[in-house]
Amino acid sequence: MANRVAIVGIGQTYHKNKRPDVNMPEMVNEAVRAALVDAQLRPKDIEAVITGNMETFEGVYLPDHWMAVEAVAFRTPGFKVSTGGTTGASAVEEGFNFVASGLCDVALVIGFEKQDTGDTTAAITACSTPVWGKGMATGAIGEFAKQALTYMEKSGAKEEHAAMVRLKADRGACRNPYAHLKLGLKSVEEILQSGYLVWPIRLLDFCPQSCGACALVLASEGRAGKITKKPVWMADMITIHQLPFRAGIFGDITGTEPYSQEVAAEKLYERNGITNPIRDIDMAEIYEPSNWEEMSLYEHFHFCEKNQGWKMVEKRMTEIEGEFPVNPSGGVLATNPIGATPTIRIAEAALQVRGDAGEHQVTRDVKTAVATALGGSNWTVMTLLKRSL
Amino acid sequence: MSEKIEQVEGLDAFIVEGKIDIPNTYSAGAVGSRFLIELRDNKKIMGIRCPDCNRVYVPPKSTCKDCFGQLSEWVQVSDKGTLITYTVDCHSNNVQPVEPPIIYGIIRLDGADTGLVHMLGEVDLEQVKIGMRLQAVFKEKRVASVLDIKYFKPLA
Amino acid sequence: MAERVGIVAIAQTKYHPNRADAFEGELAYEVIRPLLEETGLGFSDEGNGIDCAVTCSQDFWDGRTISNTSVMSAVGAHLSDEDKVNEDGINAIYCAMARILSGRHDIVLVVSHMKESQADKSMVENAALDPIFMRQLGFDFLTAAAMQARRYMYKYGITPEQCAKVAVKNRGNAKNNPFAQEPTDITIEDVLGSKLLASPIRFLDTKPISDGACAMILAREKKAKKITAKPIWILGVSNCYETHYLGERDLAECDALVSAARKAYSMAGISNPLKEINVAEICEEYSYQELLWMEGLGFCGRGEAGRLIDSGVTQMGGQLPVNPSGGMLSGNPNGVAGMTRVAEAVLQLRGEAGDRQVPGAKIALAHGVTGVCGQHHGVMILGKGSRR
Amino acid sequence: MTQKPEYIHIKYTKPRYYRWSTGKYMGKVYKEARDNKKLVTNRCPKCGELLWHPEPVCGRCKVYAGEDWVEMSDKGTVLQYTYLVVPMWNPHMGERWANPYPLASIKLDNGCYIYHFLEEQDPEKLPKVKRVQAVWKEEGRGQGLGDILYFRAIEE
Repeated sequence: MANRVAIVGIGQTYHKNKRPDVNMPEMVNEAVRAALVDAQLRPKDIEAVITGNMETFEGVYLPDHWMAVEAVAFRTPGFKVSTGGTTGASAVEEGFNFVASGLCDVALVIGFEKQDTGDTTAAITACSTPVWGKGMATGAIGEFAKQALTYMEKSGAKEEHAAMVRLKADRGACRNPYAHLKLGLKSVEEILQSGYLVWPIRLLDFCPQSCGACALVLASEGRAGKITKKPVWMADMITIHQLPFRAGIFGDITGTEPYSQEVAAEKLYERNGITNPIRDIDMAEIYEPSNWEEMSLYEHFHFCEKNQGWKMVEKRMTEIEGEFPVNPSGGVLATNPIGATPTIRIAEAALQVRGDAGEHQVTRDVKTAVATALGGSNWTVMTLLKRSL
Repeated sequence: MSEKIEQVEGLDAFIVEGKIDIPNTYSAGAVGSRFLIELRDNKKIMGIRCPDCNRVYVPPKSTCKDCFGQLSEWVQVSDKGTLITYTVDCHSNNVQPVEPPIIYGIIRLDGADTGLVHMLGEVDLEQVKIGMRLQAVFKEKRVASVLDIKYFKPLA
Repeated sequence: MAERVGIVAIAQTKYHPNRADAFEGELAYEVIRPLLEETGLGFSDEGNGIDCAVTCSQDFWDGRTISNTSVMSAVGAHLSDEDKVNEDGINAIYCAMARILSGRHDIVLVVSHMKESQADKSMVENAALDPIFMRQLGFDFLTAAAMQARRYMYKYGITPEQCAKVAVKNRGNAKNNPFAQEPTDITIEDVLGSKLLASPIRFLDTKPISDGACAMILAREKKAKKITAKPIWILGVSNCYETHYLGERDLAECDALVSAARKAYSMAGISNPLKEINVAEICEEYSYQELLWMEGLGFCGRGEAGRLIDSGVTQMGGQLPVNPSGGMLSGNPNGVAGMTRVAEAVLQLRGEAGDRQVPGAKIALAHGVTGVCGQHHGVMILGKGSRR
Repeated sequence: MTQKPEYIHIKYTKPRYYRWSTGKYMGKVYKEARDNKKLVTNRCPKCGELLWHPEPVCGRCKVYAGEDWVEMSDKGTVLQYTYLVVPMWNPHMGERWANPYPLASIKLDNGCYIYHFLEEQDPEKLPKVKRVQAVWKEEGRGQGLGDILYFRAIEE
């Protein structure tokens, strides 16, 4: 049967709004070096490099080629994947497959995005083909706005709850040395005073545009034990896509279609004997592009019942000290280098499993963690990590 | 709007003409910036040396391709060099900085171990040969770009 | 490898200069539908159908961010799994193979599609060049290839006639391939007399703009044998990156290809490729590339590919026919071309290559290339029958 | 006093041009809209649902959908809408652009969901817009869905 796979090296850059001091390959190199140092490996130990990036965001065709040397890909097998928002997790999944298959023993996976290069929102808007109608897309923000409206109407959540999610994210970010936005927010009121981007999404409701990279070293069972004393085992990964049949690109606002998150979570839990997610899993790093989305994602991932997501927030269950911490890193609301964002979710969940998250290490002992990614027309990638298999 | 939509002759299919127009601004980074600033301010071509393999990179880079070391040792290289390969580019495209034909070449500057891709000028097409000696010609008005070198001309 | 991975069905479109009549999803389904009909497979993760898809397309060429959204329905991705690989299509097959060997998938659909006619080739290629030191110079892959051709010909004494022979051979071979875009009878004189684009590369040394798609189904050994009586096995595979900056490379060499080939050969147990391989399908976007890549693949020594083509070894009927399909020069889109090479190799091994059949072919090589001056190479060795 | 380092940025502003094709299925939509002011799409033979956008395969049933063309109603019900407050860069136009007309998800009367614009621009009145009908362009059709200017509130 297939090899078991562990995360044995974790590296990320400090995430920032602008990085004029480095070009794109140099930025990626920072994360790669950090991951190699963490794993105590040399470049020549890497047998395959899988990169993930949305090339239209920076206007670089084949960016993995530009950074071949900096990404340790020079003279090494590998390729680039891109699946929209989920890209950084798709890259990890292919790295996982490469090691699990025995095609290699040590793989490096890299997610990156340098958003100071261009208008990413515009690049996202270019997902819609002019063939289907020009100007009929508002980019991701418009879609999330529709989601937020629907969620408010259905669940009874109020703008205050969205603000509480933002406050939680900021608390985490301020304790995470790598996080981008550290606003030092004090109160819900402060957030409710920020202006609207697209009604009802406020400036502070949405994720920032960040520059950053995240790299993971994955190793087979045979090698992992030799590389590190604290391997984080990749118990499982799953990808579920969804087609926008109905009325919302990020999930169906008519409530008649299953969500990709539900399908992914149910399959992942079933395959891994998880019957009560918030008991069987110790924490989660989820891809929440807006604070509104975070509350409905709790429901889709079955962390709570339908329309109860905002109550988890109200009860402070998902705070760092809470019984089921979600995004102690500050999450996507604080840091969003798109191609790296899902990779960071997995990296941060792995740090929690290792107990190496430092200031933002959660109170609960983390033996099992889940990381999620969101992209495309509501595509979901989930990763289940464990301290021991 | 520049967009034009027309039906394909004989088919129930249409062509939608359009564009993707997103301006991009690339950071040259600390290493790239230093190289470009030296071109602009001092008409100097700078390389970076790997202390492990001794290779001098022009254009400079921050990571050695063989040693993976982080590079920081700057050296000035000559503005004269040798042509490694070239092409007389006759086809035109939307992004060329000057009208074709353009002679592109890879030039290894004296003191450098890698080649710089650039253009050749003040030269007859028949005269261009691999191994010929060339010298950089700088533009009068320089803006910190690789195009601050106007082209390389034959060394008299 | 505990278990082998088999290719159980392939399909390709006829390659065409402008497929305005087909949206990306329509083009992809044109090759997916016959696969479903041939194998009787549907989409299912219950162990009896296609359980995931790997697609291959390029946002830059498609002019659409997340270009795979165009083919989601066609590849059965709803509430299922899909990933998109951004190199030549041969790497999507590599990716699909890893998915099967990982034990996490059984039957994988792989599809690559591209309509070069929709984009401005030079602008797309120029955007792949490092924006700080190369992109502003305004050149494209053709210009870069011309500099590589010049260096290669200079270093090893390869002649323009020898390069032209590649174009003559491949476009002639294409006459036997019903899927080829431009089968033509041309002579060496025609090539050398055609319009100079970027010296030494002339119009007939290049491939035409091309639209098309290619798809295949991969399955683990046990399932493959049930699906078809003629599974073709992936015996060896690898790929490799070269450094990006042209001035850091010796353009007369192709070290990344040497490395990819060495790994693929070692996996397949091949020590003398010229002898042991019966047919090779190589991605030659420009005529000189077939010669240079043959050296990288170890079919001859460095600088000897000119003599190899002069000797007729690589013609139909020769010891190792190269590109019986007509190759990329006869018209395949970027990104699809490497997958087309694998599809052609499969047809050869199944004995279904029609007029372009190499009699008795047992071991085939397929090659795909991505990037400027061959920056990324993929090599795959395929075989039929028992394990080597 | 240490000087702040100067970093160089390199700008690219040229758009990339495309000639997108509608293909056969969307081409049919363009043709019917232009010639007959009609919205059409195809129907899945298995689940019987109308597909939108039309395509050769039903994404849900994962089977060949064929060409069972059906005329769709141009009346529908607004399900959800949103509008841009801040103009955002539109990559297909190459400028900042805030659509004056709110974008809505509209359920057409025979089951399809489409995105289009609403005529009503007043945020106060928008929540009351429920039943809507397409307003077709009189001149210059041949722009696909752009042949519908927007959806107008109707009383029934």
